[in-house]
Amino acid sequence: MNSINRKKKLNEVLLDNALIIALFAMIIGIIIIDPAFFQWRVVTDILTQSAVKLICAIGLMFTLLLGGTDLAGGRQVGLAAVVCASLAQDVTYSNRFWPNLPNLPIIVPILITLGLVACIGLINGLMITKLHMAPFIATYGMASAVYGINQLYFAKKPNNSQPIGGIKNSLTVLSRFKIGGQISIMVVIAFAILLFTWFVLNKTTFGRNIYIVGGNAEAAKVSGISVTKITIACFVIESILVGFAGILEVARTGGANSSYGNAYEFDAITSCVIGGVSLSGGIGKVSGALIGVMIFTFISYGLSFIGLNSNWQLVIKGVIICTSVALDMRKNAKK
Amino acid sequence: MNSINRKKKLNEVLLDNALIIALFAMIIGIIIIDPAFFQWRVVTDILTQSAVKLICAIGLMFTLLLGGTDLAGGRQVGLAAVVCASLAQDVTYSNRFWPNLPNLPIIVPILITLGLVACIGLINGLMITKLHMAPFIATYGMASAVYGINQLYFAKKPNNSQPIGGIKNSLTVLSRFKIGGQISIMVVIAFAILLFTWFVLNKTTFGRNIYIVGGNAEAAKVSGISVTKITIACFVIESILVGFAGILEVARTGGANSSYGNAYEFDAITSCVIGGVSLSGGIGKVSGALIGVMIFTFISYGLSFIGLNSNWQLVIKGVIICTSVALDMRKNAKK
Amino acid sequence: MDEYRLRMIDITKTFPGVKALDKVQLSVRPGTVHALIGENGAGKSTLMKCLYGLYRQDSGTIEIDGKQVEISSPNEALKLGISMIQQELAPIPYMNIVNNIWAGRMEKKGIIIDDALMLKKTQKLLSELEFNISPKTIAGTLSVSQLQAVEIAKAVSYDSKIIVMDEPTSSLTDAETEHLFKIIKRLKSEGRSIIYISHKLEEIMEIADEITVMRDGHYVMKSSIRDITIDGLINLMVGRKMEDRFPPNEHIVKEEISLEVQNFTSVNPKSFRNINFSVRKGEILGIGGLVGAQRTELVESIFGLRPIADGKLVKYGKEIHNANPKEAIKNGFAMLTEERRATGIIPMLSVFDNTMAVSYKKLCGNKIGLIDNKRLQKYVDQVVSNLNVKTPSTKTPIENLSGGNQQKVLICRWLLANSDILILDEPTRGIDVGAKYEIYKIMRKLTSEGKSIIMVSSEMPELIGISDRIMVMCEGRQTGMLEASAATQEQVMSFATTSSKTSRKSR
Amino acid sequence: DSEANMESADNIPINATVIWRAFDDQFQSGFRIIMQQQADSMGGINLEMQDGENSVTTAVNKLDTALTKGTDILAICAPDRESCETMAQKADAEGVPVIFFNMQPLDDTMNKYNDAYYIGAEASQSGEMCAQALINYWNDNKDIADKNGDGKLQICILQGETGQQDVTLRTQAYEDTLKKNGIDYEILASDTANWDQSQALDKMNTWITAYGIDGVEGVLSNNDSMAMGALQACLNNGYNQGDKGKFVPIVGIDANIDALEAMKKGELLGTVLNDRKNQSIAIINAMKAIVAGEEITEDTIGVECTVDGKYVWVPYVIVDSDNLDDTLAQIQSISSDTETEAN
Ligand SMILES: Nc1ncnc2c1ncn2[C@@H]1O[C@H](COP(=O)(O)OP(=O)(O)OP(=O)(O)O)[C@@H](O)[C@H]1O
Ligand SMILES: Nc1ncnc2c1ncn2[C@@H]1O[C@H](COP(=O)(O)OP(=O)(O)OP(=O)(O)O)[C@@H](O)[C@H]1O
Ligand SMILES: OC[C@H]1O[C@@H](O)[C@H](O)[C@@H](O)[C@H]1O
Ligand SMILES: [Mg+2]
Ligand SMILES: [Mg+2]
Repeated sequence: MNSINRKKKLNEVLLDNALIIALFAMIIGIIIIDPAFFQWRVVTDILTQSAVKLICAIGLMFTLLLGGTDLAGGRQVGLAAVVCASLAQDVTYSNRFWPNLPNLPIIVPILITLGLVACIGLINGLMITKLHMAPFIATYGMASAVYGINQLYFAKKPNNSQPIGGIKNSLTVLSRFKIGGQISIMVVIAFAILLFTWFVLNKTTFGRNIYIVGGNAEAAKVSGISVTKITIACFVIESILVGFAGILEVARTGGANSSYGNAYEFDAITSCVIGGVSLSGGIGKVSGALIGVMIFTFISYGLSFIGLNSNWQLVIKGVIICTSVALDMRKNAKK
Repeated sequence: MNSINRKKKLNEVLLDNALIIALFAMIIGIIIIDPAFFQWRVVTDILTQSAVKLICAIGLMFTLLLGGTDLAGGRQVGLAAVVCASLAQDVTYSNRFWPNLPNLPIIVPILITLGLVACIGLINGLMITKLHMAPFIATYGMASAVYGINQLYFAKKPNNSQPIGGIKNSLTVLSRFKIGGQISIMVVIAFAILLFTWFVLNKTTFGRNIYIVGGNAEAAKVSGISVTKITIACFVIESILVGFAGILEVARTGGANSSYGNAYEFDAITSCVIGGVSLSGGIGKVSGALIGVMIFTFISYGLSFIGLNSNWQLVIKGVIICTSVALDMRKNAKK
Repeated sequence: MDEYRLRMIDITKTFPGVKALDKVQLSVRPGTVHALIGENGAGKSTLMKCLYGLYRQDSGTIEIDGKQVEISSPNEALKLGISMIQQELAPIPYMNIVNNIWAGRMEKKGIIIDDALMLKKTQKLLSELEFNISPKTIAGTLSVSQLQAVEIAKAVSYDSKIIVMDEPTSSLTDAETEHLFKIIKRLKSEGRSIIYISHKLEEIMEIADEITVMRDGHYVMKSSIRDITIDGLINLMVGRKMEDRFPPNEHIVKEEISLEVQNFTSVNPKSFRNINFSVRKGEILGIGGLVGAQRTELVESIFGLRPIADGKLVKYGKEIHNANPKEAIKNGFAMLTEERRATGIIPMLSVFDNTMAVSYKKLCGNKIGLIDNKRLQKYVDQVVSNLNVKTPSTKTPIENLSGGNQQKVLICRWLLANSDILILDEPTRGIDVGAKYEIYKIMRKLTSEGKSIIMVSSEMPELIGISDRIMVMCEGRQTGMLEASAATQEQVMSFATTSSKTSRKSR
Repeated sequence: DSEANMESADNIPINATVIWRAFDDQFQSGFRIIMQQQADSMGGINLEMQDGENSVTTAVNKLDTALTKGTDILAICAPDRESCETMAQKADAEGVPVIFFNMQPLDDTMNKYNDAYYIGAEASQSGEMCAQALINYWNDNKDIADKNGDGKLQICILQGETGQQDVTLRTQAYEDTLKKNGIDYEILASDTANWDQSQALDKMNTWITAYGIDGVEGVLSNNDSMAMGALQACLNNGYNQGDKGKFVPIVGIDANIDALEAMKKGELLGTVLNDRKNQSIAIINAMKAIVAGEEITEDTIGVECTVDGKYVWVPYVIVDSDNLDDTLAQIQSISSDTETEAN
């Protein structure tokens, strides 16, 4: 009996950590193919490239914990990027979106942008709570609308759908300035948000209530928790986070166009699920979102690093998603 | 009391049929804007343009009824299109995908294609039943993999990612031949599939079991229904249907490239939901799928007809999705 | 031919953290009712799930008519002639009763489903059982009690040689239980074996031929019912003596009226109307009645879960409005709902979270709602041990607890809320005698602290044994109010059935 | 002012339908808006813009719709060149002439239908020019261009969405041109960034880490958005900020405004102008001519081009130091036009 248990344990341990093991195997593999991969800069690269994705994933997590989702997440990134960029151009830049716009302190465009996406989140929340719509479909409709609006704004004269450039230094500095010449400020911001979210979810009543509502809305209601308030709050927070991600995209790329953020929600959702967040709500840790995002960035980074063609990356990505989630399910199944 | 009831009834009737009413309002509106809209050919156009979408919607419905979904649906349309096209070129055509391929009877490529997608459906089904993966994520992973594979195949020498053309007459005839010079064969096929599905879902044990499994998998299992078998069957059927849709796309456009079918699953899912199919499974009629698809095609056709900018179309589409679904929820709420 | 229809030998089943079954034995003769009893968490359901192919035992063998069998799915169990009523009822919500009953074995003409035939058979079945529910009713709208009736009908309709009933009467009233027993006797006479799980020991004594007792996943003993008494049963189960089923009632009811319910009328015309009653400080008011008496509707409306067309609540002399549960809780109400699964537990969350659900804000001890787990752990540990909930730890997901223990956790939840008017809808449903006694003690303790309790119960002994007064309802109307001390089961029944005949016809 | 023009045109304006590969694409929608402006200011024509949504099926649907509704002439930028066959056929069946633009059909399609025309550039030309710009830099700056001094030109290629026509042809043209010019080159990495700026940024950054920034001696990008992404990566590494020695030559395609600005700052090596304004004018004039039954010549077209039968070539223009300011002015004029119009 005992010996059996021990045997079980060994390969269970292996399986439970299969993801990590696979990851290390890949790292070794890549280093063998190209020793240059073995350098500190690779780490900082991966961190930097994860920052924005991480913020999106955390955002989406707020909706997933409720058993919801936001298919408009990516399009909100795009809208935020275009709106923010259009308001944060250098006054000296030759072809400005708003030619007569005075020189605004950078905080203004940021706040306007966040306010705008917050409204979108509010509408999503209302559709889901007051009109009892399935989040999947409500936010899909929203995605279409948001994108349309973004296109119309982007096509506004005199911009005529030309990419927006000439972004203020006060914004782009976020991506260029590196702490100790190493860690980009964006990484710091992302991790700050991560820690804060961890705190909210685990150390505040609001956070616990999110899990309770996600776990069983009916029971939550009977327990005197306002499902409506919690849901709306989560969708607003999520929108603000993805909106902020959009702003960082502008800082990062020094420009914006209406196709920014396309399908970001899917990578975000997938990262969360890979990290053990349940799509049916009530289950999930921020650490999970982090791991998920890291794995993703690592894969696409690593494979580009050794110059593997993106089509293969797609295939591998698919395989990794499926296997890792399957492994994760296994754990739950055991319980 | 009674009078109140009667009042209620009136506006309830209005609300319950709001969709239809709105639809008619739009038709009238469009005809006023452009009387040319009032002609028989518009009807046949809309039917023809619905055919492929309808087949996809019916396919997705099989997964939705289980409370599942297939985010790889669109990519399977694309893969089917490319594979079928690559095997159904005229031998005389100048740049063939398989230069030395003998002249195959059209049924061969069709069967090969359907067989291929059936396997994809099988894998989806296995992931969901045997590995207990959430359909959303399992099929999303699959979508990535399928697309990657499609790209790799499409990039194969000598094709080098060139769009595939020179499709055999025996295939393209499907779209060109019109019954009574009016109704395209594709419409007939689509409606045949519709009727057959109606029969399966309403008159056969298999169909009934789909609703049971979708309504409560636990109860189904306890009642001795093999949830695994039903689920796998549904995903295979769905894949075959979307695969077939891909083949019809080739017939219709006389060619194929790897971006075919992109995001078709979303239009399909949305059509179903608008038609009253529940995303949580167990609820939905084929008639619903039909109505949903019709509304969709009508809107995009009608709005293009009056030359409305497609960015506005996006916005309107979003609004329609949300309002119509909201109205539908209202009904369920009453029940 | 073997003397046993079924033998389960040395069945062992472990779940992470729990050894649910340890070398358990069970032998059932043909044509007998075999009771399986034990405390909550003893392993009864788990054992039956192994038999029905829902779980795979780690070791041990199952024999039917002397032949060893492997059962890896309910489908195979059914093929082997085993059917089962689940403890946790799970209907197919959007489908009518007909489909719920014939799921998995539809009648067909050729390949086409024969709905007409199934409808006929269902009507026959239901009338045999004297359940008057329309077969066309959508399962999702049924009451727990009605559901249980359907489940029974279903289990019976398989003509199987072994029928497992896991707490079939947990939400049936005595009348319905009587119908069920008639059926069971018939099935017996047809030579079928029934495995009967229940915490209602009177029932066991009445219907069972043999019993097997389990404790903490172990087989304790098997005996013929003739050689045993209720008290014997009790201390076999709990492993100690229990003098009394109910703690003594010190009659500490105060004069002061805590809650007045005036002219309560549901918006749903088929439901309750013109309900008037009051509860005193320190009083336990029982509400009795048959299924569909609308007791649940009534109490859920008082708690603000359902809209009312008319009526008002007066608490300690001042009118209050329970617009929604949040308000109700603010106004000092607590509500243990009837449907544990649907509106009670939060399955994947820990016992800790499930216990704190109502009280996080209240107990965290600061305005912003910052949580200090150590601080809260004290409260949780206290209630959890008071009701001695069987759980590996308070971090265990509640879904891994046995039915009864889940119920206890929910009671813990409301104990922490520390409200002064508690509404308990079937509080001891599926709870073992030992635990019941603890819950009764707690109810008494609460009333002695001056709190008032409104208890909906379908268990006559409980209703009479623990209440101070009993209000009886019938089809939405208030038909009687009795002093419990003087009340008899007959009285309660007669009020509960007043005019039910006439109205039956009118349906 | 379009009203005015219409009156001045003594015959009622013609109705033309323009089907675009995708509204949801900066280059395309920019093009669309420019064409609309030209139509408004030239007058005599009503354009109905339809969106192909990057899908052959949708494009065909839109074509059907247009034919049902009735239109005098079609201008089509197809999602891929094969689909031109089907569309030409449908138009031909209804006797509606069709001008393809920005997406060149196969020759046999063009030959098969006598009312089919093509206006635009040789698709691969943009790729050739793009490569040419890099080659020129390579030859003119031998001293600094070959950073690792191995006499080989190490390049990275950023591709658009795999499978799209422009991607395949442009990427192919890069290599052909490098070979044709006898350049000894090595492709370090060639991958898609889906026309997307931030994807390009990440890819480029990865390659910089992988091969060292001085290991990358040139970047060829299928469009300007991605070129700008690549540029951002170099800027983040303290390159392309003026110091000739710390410069990664990056060339894009489209002559987007932000790319031209970057060129002006000396950050971006070059880009290729796909002359949307002149193409628009050419297309509009051609449509009028065809409907009026006039034959197409250099002067009916009215912009610098070469007409040969059913083909009107409005070539790509390589943007370099010589014509940068003019190009910038031209592109800016697109906006200022509308400024005046707006007011
Ligand atoms: N799915 C599961 N995962 C983990 N532990 C479980 C699971 N199901 C049951 N258990 C544990 O197994 C033990 C037996 O549970 P079981 O439901 O069989 O008890 P029971 O005798 O039916 O109790 P009750 O009378 O309350 O229904 C309990 O300790 C329970 O916590
Ligand atoms: N028509 C209905 N639609 C939805 N739910 C219903 C309906 N009728 C009853 N229910 C549910 O059934 C449960 C009990 O109903 P009801 O009050 O009629 O029975 P009861 O008198 O409480 O009997 P019991 O206490 O045994 O359930 C309630 O929780 C209620 O939600
Ligand atoms: O399809 C999208 C692409 O279309 C090309 O014509 C253009 O040059 C690219 O910049 C990109 O917009
Ligand atoms: Mg049990
Ligand atoms: Mg009840």
